[in-house]
Amino acid sequence: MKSNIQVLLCKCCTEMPKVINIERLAKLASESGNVLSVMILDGLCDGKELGDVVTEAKMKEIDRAVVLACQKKDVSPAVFKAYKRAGVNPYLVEIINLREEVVLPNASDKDRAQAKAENKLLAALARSRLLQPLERSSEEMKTRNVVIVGGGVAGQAAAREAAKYGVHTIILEKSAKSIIAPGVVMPHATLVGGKGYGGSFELKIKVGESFESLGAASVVIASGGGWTTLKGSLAKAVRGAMPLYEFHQKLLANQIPAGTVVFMDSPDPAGKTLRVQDYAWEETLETALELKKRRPDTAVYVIFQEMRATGLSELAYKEAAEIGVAFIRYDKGATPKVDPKDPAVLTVKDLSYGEVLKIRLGTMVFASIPASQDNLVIAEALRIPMSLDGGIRRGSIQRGPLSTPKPGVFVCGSALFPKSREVAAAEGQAAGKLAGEFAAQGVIEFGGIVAQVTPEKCSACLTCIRTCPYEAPCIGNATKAEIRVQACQGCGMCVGICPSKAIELHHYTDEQLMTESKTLLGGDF
Amino acid sequence: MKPVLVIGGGPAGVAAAKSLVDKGAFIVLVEKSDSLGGRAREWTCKGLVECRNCGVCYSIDRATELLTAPSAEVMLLSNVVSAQGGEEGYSVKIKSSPRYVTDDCIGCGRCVAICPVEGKAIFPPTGSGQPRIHWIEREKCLHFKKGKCNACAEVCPTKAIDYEDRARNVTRNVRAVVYATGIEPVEACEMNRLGCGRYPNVISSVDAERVLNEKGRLARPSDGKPPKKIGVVQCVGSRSVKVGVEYCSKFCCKYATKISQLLLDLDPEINLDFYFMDLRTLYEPQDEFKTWARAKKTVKLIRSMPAVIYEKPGTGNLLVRVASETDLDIQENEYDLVILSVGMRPQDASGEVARSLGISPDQMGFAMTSADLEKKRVFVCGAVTQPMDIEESAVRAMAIAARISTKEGGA
Amino acid sequence: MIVAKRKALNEIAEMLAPYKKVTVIGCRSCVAICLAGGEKEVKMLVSALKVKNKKEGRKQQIEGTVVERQCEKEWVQEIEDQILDSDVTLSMACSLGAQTIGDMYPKHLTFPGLNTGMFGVPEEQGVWSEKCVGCGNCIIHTTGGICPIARCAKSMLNGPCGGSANRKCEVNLEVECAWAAIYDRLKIQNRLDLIESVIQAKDWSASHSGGRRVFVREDAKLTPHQKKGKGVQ
Amino acid sequence: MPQTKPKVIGFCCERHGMDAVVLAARSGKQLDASVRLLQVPCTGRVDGLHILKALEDGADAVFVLGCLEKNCYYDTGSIEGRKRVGYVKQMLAELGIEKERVEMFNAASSNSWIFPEIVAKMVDVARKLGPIGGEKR
Amino acid sequence: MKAGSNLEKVLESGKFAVTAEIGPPQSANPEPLTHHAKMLRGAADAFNLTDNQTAVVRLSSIASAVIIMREGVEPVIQMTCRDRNRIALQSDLLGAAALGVRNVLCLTGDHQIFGNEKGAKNVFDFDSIVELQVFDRLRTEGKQVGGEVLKDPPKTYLGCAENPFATPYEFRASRLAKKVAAGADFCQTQAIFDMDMFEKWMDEVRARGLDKKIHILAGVIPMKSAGAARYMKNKVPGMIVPDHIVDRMKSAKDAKEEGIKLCVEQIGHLKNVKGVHGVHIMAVAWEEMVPRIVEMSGLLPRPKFD
Repeated sequence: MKSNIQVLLCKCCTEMPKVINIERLAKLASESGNVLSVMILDGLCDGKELGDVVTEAKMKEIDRAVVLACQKKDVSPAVFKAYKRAGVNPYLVEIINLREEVVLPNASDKDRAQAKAENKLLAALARSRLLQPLERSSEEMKTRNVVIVGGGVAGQAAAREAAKYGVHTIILEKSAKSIIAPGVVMPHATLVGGKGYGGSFELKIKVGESFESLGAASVVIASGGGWTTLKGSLAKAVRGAMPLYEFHQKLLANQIPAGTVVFMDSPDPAGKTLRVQDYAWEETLETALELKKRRPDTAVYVIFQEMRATGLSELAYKEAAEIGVAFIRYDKGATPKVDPKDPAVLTVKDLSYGEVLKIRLGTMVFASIPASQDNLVIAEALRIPMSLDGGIRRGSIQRGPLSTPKPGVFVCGSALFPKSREVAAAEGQAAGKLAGEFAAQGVIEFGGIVAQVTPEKCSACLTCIRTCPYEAPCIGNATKAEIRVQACQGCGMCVGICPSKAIELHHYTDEQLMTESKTLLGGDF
Repeated sequence: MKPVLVIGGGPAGVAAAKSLVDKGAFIVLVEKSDSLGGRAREWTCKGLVECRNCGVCYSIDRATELLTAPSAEVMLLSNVVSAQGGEEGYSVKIKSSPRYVTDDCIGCGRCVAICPVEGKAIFPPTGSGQPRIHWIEREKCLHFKKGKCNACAEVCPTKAIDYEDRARNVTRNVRAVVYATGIEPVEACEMNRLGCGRYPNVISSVDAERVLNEKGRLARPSDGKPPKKIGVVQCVGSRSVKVGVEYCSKFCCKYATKISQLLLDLDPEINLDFYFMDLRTLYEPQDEFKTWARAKKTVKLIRSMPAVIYEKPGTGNLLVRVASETDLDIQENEYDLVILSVGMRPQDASGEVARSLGISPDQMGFAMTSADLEKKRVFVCGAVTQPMDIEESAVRAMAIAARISTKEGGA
Repeated sequence: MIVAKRKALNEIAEMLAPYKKVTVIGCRSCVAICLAGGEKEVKMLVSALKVKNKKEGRKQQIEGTVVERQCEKEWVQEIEDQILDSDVTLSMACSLGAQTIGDMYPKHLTFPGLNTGMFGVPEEQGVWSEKCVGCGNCIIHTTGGICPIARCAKSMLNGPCGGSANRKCEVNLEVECAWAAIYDRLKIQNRLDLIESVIQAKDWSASHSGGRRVFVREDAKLTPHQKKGKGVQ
Repeated sequence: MPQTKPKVIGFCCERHGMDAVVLAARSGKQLDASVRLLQVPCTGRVDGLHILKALEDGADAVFVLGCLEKNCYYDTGSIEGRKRVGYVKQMLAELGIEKERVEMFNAASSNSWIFPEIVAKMVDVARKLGPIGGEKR
Repeated sequence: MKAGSNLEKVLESGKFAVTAEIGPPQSANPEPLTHHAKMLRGAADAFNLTDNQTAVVRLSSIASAVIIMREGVEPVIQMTCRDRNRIALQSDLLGAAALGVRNVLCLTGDHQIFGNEKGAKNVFDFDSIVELQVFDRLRTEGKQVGGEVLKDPPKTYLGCAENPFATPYEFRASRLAKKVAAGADFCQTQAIFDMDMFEKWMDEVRARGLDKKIHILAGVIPMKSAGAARYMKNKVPGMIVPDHIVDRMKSAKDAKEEGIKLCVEQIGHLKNVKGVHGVHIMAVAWEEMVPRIVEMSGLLPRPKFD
């Protein structure tokens, strides 16, 4: 195809000219090959002069452009709009951040700055000549379902929020507990498998004993913590030990047997990492207070490694101490033990005072919240990573606090890490918003800068499939790798690692990159 | 549709604003300081190779995005003077003080270098705050006091100094208000016995964050030497009835532990002692930091609060007197730098504007939020409601934005 | 598949030093999959050698190319000119590829760029382990599908030896004791009886010990009458 | 005498890598001009080949700048990047070429000092080691 | 009588046998062998001559055997499968028999990685059990592996080794059974420190009636120091040394004496384990202690036959 390049030089709000000689840049540009038009503008971002750019571009049959301005995010919207009008493919518009890369950091050394700018221009032109026009395409989402895994506090909040976006929410709740939430609530339902990508997931769910498949536009993981699971030496040794939330319910129902109550941070004090949370303490302390108020005469102990009464629950901590709840800190070195012969007596060394206490147990309550066992299944099903301590691992914070590495899959509440009801609710709400928005788009945008396989080069070695975080590559019918463009995020990880060089990333091909670097290194300054 | 007013440009504020803008709403963001980012501006990224999830970059990113969002009107160096209204919206008076520097500023900092005023009269934006435009403090500037100095104007490569800049009073009619004024550090100097303010080499965690954020290195204020033996003291001005605040500021442990890790990443030779009562690293397995510390030979965790810190005459070094963890005998440890992790207290939770919006503080001074307050389209958000870290503020802000962008929220 | 490993670059550079014109030939089969001699490796090797030459101011022309399967004449023929045009060929395939080229062009120098290792499987990305030595008569149906010849350091038929501690091999404490594995496998298969009885001395004649092996499928072989051009002897 | 005009090239991810560059610039940090920046979507795209080619094409030092590990926009990209750089370092070592010429760095968008430090470090390396073979510029 | 060796006579006559180990020198000098032979004569019924133990090159075991026989001491030659294929093994067996060596201990052999010829190409044509089986067929039917039949088959008393302390423990007794089936007459075990574990194994052995089919000689090692104990505990694969023994060696004033005492106690204990027909003393590089140990264990004088 023809390549008629237009070069725009932005004075960047009049900063640029004060450091470099724009006219010389312009001259250099106009002298280099394929450049049909060079324009100097006062400020691109405001978009005032873009009208002239368009007319010029139309007149000179411009099909690609190099824009020397400032940071892409700042100028791109205006520029792209303009070139759209001029009928130039957006992927043929190269925006160079001359301001932050050359002008500002080298303002003190004008000669080199000038040379560097010119070099940058030449590199950009060299690259521009090699660029190919790309198209983004879109596909209608097959469904408006937002599937929420787990009907706890977070899950319900998520459902309520997502529903506001006119999507169809479906809560998968493994238990039979009744849930008041918009959309469908499936009791005895768990997520067991799935494939697809953000916008059109094909989920495999287990309802009761039967398996069903369920389409989803986006997914919210709200599997919560492993509330009911009690694993560990103490849990085994002590009869009638119970997790906090169970105790709490019993307390409200006045079903607590008489006798000492011991709140223990973890059923497995010697265990590797303790997932006892600030939150767990919050609830523990409240419960302890409640208990002490209802039954002032009961001896209440709280045994812990770290008293993580964060934020305002510090006050509860103080109050509890004042009304006579006994706080005992132990440490990994000397974990509390029950005598196997007499499992009703707990021996613990109090580090704050150094003495060894023998406590006759009435009820033992565990504050710790292990990671939910379901996380593993869910992570497997959606092919997303897990954190080392068994939670769902969220993706980069750059994509927001509640997003997993996989677009369209969001996570909230204790599935990430044990959270208080309140925080869980807030997170659920936020996740619901994100998932709702995502599904409400109705279409999946994709294409543009994505990877592409050259089948005849591919050895079907599976390296790309193993490396890609998004499962974009797959082995196609031709038993060669193929890229599912809808899933491809355009990071180019597979491209960089392919042993047969069978994959290229549009817009960042080896040729394009290496030509650019060659020109960059050609300059002598 | 009428815009939403966001008061405060910190982590919560920008997060709320950004997610409202994404939802197609118009917003007016009023920030009293010189740039967006709030506390996060002065806080440093805690990772060198690996991310430590401090969330600082998150709020800076949102701020940057917000500045280029066409549907967002950002007013810096501005204050809400008054607000009248209720469910059907508010009419808000906003006063922006002049900046005396135009957007042409490229932040090269020559003006600061040249400014003759003791302690300077022209400043860069705080920390990594956005945008990167300098500003002049009229009260100090000789140009205004004596009317003759033009040093900065002369040296500015982009002629960005504008002495004619004027204060502006604007009124905006908004449909809802997001109140996210955030927190401020408890004045560490209250902790006099710990020598803060008295000895140059006792600095608050806030200072530590700021310096690290700007320079990437810590130096002893007294002589600029790199510290080799550092003491970090937790719970200064928090968790105490006598001085500072009674509650726990929640995220001090989080950032203090991460700073300690950063310091050792930057200079593995550093010896670091960490004084604390309880280790409350937020949303992290409670052993993580301990395990890390155990692995390092040069880090000591000491579960004990220093009684008093005083200077070793002539050296600038500090002696920390503390009861030893195990038995109660007193020992003295010497450091060449001590960092006090100061607690945080809510900011502007009470006062004129808050009151006119119907916001009232609880007994700890945090702004209380409630259903009927939200019915009146006032949404209190972020750390002003209770102690919380950046990520949590962001999440809650998103949740609130979600509420606002629905009918109940006036959308 | 065949698992190979690139020779140390200095060794390669030394081999090639005396020659003006070098062709590096990779292979798209096994060695590409085990990340040793695919197009990427070839290109990187060529580039690296150029940098080295640059450092030492040596004038040397290095080209890189890749064929589908270097162990088959037809594929190699496609780049015949390129091979013969150079002073030396560096084969980035397993030694089968290198020898194929060598046999096809006896006068031409062909050097190995890889050390051919083993018949291995990719345990996970970047990890390959030996599981077969090609002994020529397979017995793994009697050992729970685990080959003691390849996976036991002493190729024991009546293992495990006395050095098996914590189910690890005494020769390499990282590696699991093949016989411990066999025992476990047979146990879950309820076939422990298979190793209760003494296993007879193995007949190695089918292995390399029996001399260089040539397998022939008469029905697949082309008769002289069928052969074309070069093929006719 | 150390060369005055070293050639350093950096492959920079367009996320936090670039953000750090921009923030440094906007904070008024002055840098040595010798550094050429080349933008990639993610350091996971960087191929050892690119680094070697750059050295071939006359770079005295090459660095790769990406998001902090565990905070990569593409989740694991900067970890991949590190591995690629590591492999090239190993290749150079085998050939007896200073592996300090190639480095991997990570940055965060809120970090204004890291990029200037990287530039200083790499330019220093380039000055110290000079061009690969050939005369000092 | 299969071979009529002294060891065979002791064991078959139901007496409690004693064997010990002599390490051939790393040189061509026979002197150390004769020296040890003189010193140890009468202290045990037969002496094992190791075959390039731990893959360290030493004077060949067959040659060593002949040398000590000159001093009137009976050898047990060890033959590993590491360095010889079936041809060499069979021919060496014939040769040894021709030279009057009656006792052969069949071993798979330590891997060369542990020795001083790490680059060696190993053989492992057989493993110990196959070797036993082949030798057994050779001595009984005179038949080679290949099927060839010899006119004068060798007369040999066949031994094997077994390690009750190697994984998988469940399989160890079965493995002994295999060796019995392959034709082993006696078995010298790995050094025993963990008595409970050994007895567990013996229970299993007796349960299968193996103690009736094979003579088990329990192995012991006198330790010179706590260091040695720790080394065997941590470094030697398939050897189990309980902490209490390490501690005991550590706390001992005179470690050497303690080592001897310990060893004697162990022998005392082992004597009373049902199914144990003798002890095998591996005094590695400490041969001079053997007579003392045997005496202290009340096992002198050794029985004589003629």
